[in-house]
Amino acid sequence: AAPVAAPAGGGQAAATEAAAEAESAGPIRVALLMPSTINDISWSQSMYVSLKELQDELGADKLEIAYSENMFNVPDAAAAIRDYASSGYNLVIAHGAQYGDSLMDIAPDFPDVSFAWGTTTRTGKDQGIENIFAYEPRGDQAGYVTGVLAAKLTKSKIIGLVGPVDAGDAKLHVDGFLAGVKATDPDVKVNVSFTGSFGDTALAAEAANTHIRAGADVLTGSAQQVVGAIGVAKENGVPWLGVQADQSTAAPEIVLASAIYDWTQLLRDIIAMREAGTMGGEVLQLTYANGGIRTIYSDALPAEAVEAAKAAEAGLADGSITIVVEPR
Amino acid sequence: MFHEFLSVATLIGIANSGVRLATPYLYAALGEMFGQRSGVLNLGVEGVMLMGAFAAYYTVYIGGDPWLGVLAAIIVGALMGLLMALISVTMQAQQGISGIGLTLFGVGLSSLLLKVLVGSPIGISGFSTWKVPGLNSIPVIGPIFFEHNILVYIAYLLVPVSLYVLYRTTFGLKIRAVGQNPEAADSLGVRVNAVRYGTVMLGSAMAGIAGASLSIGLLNIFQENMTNGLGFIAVALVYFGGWRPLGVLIGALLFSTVNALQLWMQVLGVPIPSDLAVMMPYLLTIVVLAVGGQRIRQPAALTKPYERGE
Amino acid sequence: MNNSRLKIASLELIDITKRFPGVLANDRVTFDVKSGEIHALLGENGAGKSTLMKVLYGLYQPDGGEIRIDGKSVTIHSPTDAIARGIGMIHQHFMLVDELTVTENVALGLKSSRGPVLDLDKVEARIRQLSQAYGLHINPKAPVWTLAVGERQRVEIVKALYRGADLLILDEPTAVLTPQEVDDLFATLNQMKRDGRALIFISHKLHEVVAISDRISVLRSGRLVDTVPNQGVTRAMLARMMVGRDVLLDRPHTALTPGAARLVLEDVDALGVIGQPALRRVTLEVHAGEILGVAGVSGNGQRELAEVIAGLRAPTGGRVLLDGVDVTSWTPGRRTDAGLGYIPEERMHDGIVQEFSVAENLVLQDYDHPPMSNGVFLNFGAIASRSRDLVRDFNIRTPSIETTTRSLSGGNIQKLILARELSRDPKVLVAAQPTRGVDIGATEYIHQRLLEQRRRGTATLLISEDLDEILNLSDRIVVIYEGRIMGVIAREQATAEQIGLLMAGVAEGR
Amino acid sequence: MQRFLRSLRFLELALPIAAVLIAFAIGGVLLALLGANPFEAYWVLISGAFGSVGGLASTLTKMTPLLLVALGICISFRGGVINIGGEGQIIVGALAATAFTLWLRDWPGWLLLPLTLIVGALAGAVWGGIAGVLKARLNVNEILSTVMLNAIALQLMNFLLRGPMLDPAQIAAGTNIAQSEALPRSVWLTRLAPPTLLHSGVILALVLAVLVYLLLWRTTIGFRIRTVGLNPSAARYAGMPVPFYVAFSLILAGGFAGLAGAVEVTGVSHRMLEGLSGGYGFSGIVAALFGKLHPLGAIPASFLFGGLLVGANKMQLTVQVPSALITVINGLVVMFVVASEVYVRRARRRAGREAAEASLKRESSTPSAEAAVP
Ligand SMILES: Nc1ncnc2c1ncn2[C@@H]1O[C@H](COP(=O)(O)OP(=O)(O)OP(=O)(O)O)[C@@H](O)[C@H]1O
Ligand SMILES: Nc1ncnc2c1ncn2[C@@H]1O[C@H](COP(=O)(O)OP(=O)(O)OP(=O)(O)O)[C@@H](O)[C@H]1O
Ligand SMILES: [Mg+2]
Ligand SMILES: [Mg+2]
Repeated sequence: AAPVAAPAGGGQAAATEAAAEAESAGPIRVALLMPSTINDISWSQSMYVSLKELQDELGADKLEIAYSENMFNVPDAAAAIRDYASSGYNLVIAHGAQYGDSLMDIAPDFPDVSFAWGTTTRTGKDQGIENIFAYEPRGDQAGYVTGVLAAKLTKSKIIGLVGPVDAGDAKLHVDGFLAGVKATDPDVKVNVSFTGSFGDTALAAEAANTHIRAGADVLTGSAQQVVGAIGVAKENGVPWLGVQADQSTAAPEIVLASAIYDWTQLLRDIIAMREAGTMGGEVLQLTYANGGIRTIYSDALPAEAVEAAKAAEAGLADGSITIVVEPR
Repeated sequence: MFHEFLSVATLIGIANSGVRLATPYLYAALGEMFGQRSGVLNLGVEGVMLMGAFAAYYTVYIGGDPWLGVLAAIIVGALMGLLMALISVTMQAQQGISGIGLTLFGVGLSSLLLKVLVGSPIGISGFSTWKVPGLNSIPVIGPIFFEHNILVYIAYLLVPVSLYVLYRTTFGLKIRAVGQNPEAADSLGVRVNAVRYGTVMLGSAMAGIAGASLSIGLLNIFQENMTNGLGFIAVALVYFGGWRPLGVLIGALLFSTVNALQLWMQVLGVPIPSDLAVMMPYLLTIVVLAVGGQRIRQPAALTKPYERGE
Repeated sequence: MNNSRLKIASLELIDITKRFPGVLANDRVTFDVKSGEIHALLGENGAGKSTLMKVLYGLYQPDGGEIRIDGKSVTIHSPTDAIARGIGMIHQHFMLVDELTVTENVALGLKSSRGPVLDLDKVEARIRQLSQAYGLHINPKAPVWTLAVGERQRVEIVKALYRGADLLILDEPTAVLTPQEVDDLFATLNQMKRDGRALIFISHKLHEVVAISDRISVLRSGRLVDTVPNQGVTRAMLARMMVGRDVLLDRPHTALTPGAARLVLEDVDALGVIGQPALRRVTLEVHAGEILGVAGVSGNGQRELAEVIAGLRAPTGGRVLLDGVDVTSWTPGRRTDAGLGYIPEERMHDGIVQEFSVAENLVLQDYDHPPMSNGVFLNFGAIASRSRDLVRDFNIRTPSIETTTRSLSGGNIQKLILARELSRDPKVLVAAQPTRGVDIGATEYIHQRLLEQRRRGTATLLISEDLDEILNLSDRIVVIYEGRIMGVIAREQATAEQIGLLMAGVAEGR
Repeated sequence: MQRFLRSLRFLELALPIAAVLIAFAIGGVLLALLGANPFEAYWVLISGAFGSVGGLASTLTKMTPLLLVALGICISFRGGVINIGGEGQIIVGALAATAFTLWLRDWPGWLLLPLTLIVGALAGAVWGGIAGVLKARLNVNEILSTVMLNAIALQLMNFLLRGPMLDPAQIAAGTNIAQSEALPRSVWLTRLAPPTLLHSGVILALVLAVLVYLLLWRTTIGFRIRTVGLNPSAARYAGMPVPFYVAFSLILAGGFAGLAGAVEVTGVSHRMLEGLSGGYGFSGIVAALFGKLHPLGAIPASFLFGGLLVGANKMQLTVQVPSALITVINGLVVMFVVASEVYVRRARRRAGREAAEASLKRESSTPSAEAAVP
């Protein structure tokens, strides 16, 4: 990636100066836009929590955070991105796949601001855009490890999965999960259901109920709706395996593991690259290899299951395991 | 796959799910029915449910007994109803829009409170399943009807109670009169607006319990906007049920059983895109009403504020 | 309180004044009524009768004056208060809840002997008692919407009696009744009078006032003209007191030679609102320049008859012909275009759009014809000039043609409808209850216009429960009973007795 | 007289403003409790929405779908039907417009763009028409059917955007973001003030507002719609085909919402996305009612309401308050503004009555009007 020299152009001069000033004098200012809320205990929360951790680590005088929640309407998000960029923020994180096209429009207008966008591998470099970092959590890896764990835990050989919609990150997670289960024990059956939205907690709860009645003795799922499913799992004493954020707050006794997204290293990398003059154009991933995905295991788990899962983690990290997605 | 689908266990499972899923609809729609029978359309059910859900959740979260949580939901629901009545009955605001306002208010406030008072959602221990001793061992019937949490049973008890209140008490008579011909009721000394305050607050209190039945009954947690449109469905079910308790019961059961059915279809791998499966209950509700060709007339004074001497 | 049973021996309204924004509805009115007396209150539309009674019933608070019961000054805060003091009121528009049963309507607002739980069985028993004592013939279990108008009124009376009304106000109770029903009502009222109750009776029909009352008070423009005993008063005298000028009460009927049959019904069958057979093999002809009167007790198929002709109700059998053309399957709009005019019975409900301006209502039938529109765009100039003409020609009292119709009085709304329909110079006119609830000045005017239309060759079907109106205006009279035409009588041979018998279903008039 | 009318008009303006201020005051208390400076927050809200070219452009951009939906709502409410199906109609309109454009992508823009907008409107009209026909023919309550149709449209979108209409680029990249392929540039609505998103759709909406006004008050069709809405039985007596106009009102309402969807696609997002309906189906009702169900009133109403939404986002961004607080304030504004209307209504009625009585008095005191019968 070629370091971007600040263009000495007329229109952008003011912004450039402002940015330069902010850079030299003040803290790095990061803005975050997300489709749900900072307490959704999944996608948005994971990023927010990581940012906060980083802030604790660096100090509030070094890292300033601003955020906009519930930006499910893309044009609204675009307006907010533009606002953040033009009001002196150095890094604007568009934490949702749907924001990409707006970002491609906006980024060229603010060459001194870095943008980050996920889930994607597109940085826009092919179109000459140099200031977008693309990031992608390998949800399939998180799913895979949870799948291994689930296959080890189930006695009935039936696992229930409560998904929001069969697309995007959620789909990636499901695919990885199925692969993990298959690789561990081909006899285990995974029943998959979707509620059709990210927020239908009641339906997610009933889906969990249905899975349990259909014989599942281990449950998993994704999106903010899963709080409903976790409630039911708890009620029935069925173990739950979480993804994205640490879901044990919802029910510590049955959330036996969470494959969490830890964005801190990724954020550190982006900030470092920026300081080194790389404004964007890089693709970053959350993987087990780089510590971006971590699984938190509960003490209640049988040692053998944890071992198998950790082996899977290692295998994914060193590349000895590749995830084979089979058509469903 | 289909033989599996048609097994007795599955059918019992579907029925059991349907019975439980109908719970919040029953509370909310029966409550809304009272308001509408007296002439007030409260489109704010969604917001009231969320506030009730949060009140119950938070009460239990800070260590209260679940029953205390229900009480909190009732009080908060009734207060939301008071607000609605103030605006729609006393200030005679257009009811469709004031309800949308109330929904926004409830959605926002409950989410704000969660963020400020709790942070990210933390699980609680609400009501747990209580298998009715004796009854739950009846084959088929037992597993369908008698393996739920207590709020589910109460929801069904409210159907006969609503019938009784509506048709056998002086309050019920006033409700029916006020919703059909408020002038006539007024001329006999029935305080029209007082009755409407009563029904709207009663209805909202029930919407509050509907929320509680989710947060401390079914889910044991609160999440922003967790009702996800359920309140609007409840309003629709009042129309579906023709403003009658039994009609509402049938509507709620139909809707939630089909919902349960589609969940089972997905779980058992019936090859149908999940999005289309999720669509089923909504489609069916319309189809049933269209085919059933309803001739029921709505309460004559519905959505019409009352002012003496007009 | 000296009488143990009756709470009211005498009631006085002294110098009552009631102001509405811009109107002095009651201007120092003094009025009294005693136990065992029927006191009639007369006055044109808007004279202030209803207002005075609403003050008495606690619906309005007077701006001045006082109310005395048995000599003691009282304040009546609300209807509940009035009811507690033994005052009952039967409103100009019935105050009944259609969807409830008779018993429920009566029980509404009463304390139950079982606290919060209804005691309908007790209420029902008492209703039976009362209806026996006063000859009211009421089925307590019937839902009100199934009842005919006369029955509904009896329910109103039971409601008042049940609440122990010692003073009963009846605001235009006969406006909607048939002669027989009026007779029955009067029997009941006389019975109540004998029991020692006080009654206030409001009517626009002078002969009724003369027939039933002991004393008569006349209001004009909010002021009391006079109170006179009912001895030696004539209708002409009363009319003069009311209007302030002489009024033509009976219109001489000039014979005309009717022309060709313009409206023909052949063996028409039709179902009613609840699917009951409402018209059975109805056959009739109305000729150009003829008024055919349809007499009958309300609820015997008049409404359905009018609707079948207007095209609002599909007949299940038979044919309707307009000028010889079979129009049975035509839409209402097409029939109107072909020259049908229609004055509906429920004027507020069916005849106008209350929120519309006078002008808009005046063109409700013709808005899509030139010059009011070119088929797409409305021509406001043409609409306004036509509306102004009609307001002038038909003497509609309105501040402007832009006024919302809701704020006009009933009589003027009726004139508006009349203007709309007659200005189209219809070949066939169906006029259902054209003067119900309208005062004598306006009634006179409406009759005059109908007769003028007859001279111009319109075939008019006049449906009315007012027998005087039918006898006054019709060239021929048919009587409808349970959906059947009971007989056709030429005007010259018609007598009230004979028609009354036919209306009761006794078929021997033919 | 003159002065009184003027004061009534003043009341009509002042009351909603007072209502908004009260709502803001309560919101201000909440803001203060959350540790924000309410005055700063509201300043940001107002200046964010109206205080700069960019803000104004955002407000106008938001106003466009609001106004379009509101126009449909004006028609349907005037026709006596309550359309709460705007969300679904927007989605269906946007989906259809997208599919249509992608299908005929090689056609020239001058032809394709208008056709795309029409297709969007037609699809919305069909979606509204389902509810309309169900009501007109089978007496199915429209509140019920439109609520259900919203949910169905949402799932239909989920299905299409994740399956048949999924962007091939997404499939190729394996990311499967639920969005359609980008529309060809030939159908993008002209941007009026780059770099803002403001596009020529706003002009279309304004023109349509005038047309809807003409439709409702200047044409025979509008006359029929209003008659049917106010008194169906009088409409029947006057020979109007009532069921047709009931259905037609919903068809038109759906058409406008569908058009709003198509305009969002061609003007703003340039592809079909999730969350595109943005709650406009409901906000549009609010805007229409703020505008007194008058198409021309809907213009300032949707402008102000759009500004409120834009400003609120700015406020979230600048003052860093949770978005939920903004929802609360919006709810309060909606409730208080409708509640305040009662006073305007009462004052207007009093004024009207007084005018009527006064002129009646004048008239009846002249001898000519008195002579009823010669
Ligand atoms: N609620 C009201 N507000 C304002 N003005 C009113 C009201 N009620 C009646 N009026 C006015 O008071 C006057 C008297 O009306 P009222 O209804 O008492 O007449 P009425 O004698 O009963 O007439 P009718 O024979 O038509 O029943 C009328 O001019 C009327 O316009
Ligand atoms: N709420 C009201 N406010 C103001 N004026 C009223 C009100 N209600 C009735 N009026 C006025 O009272 C008068 C009589 O109205 P009412 O409803 O009694 O008509 P009506 O008795 O059917 O008329 P008519 O006797 O002419 O047929 C009308 O002039 C009307 O404008
Ligand atoms: Mg009167
Ligand atoms: Mg009258």
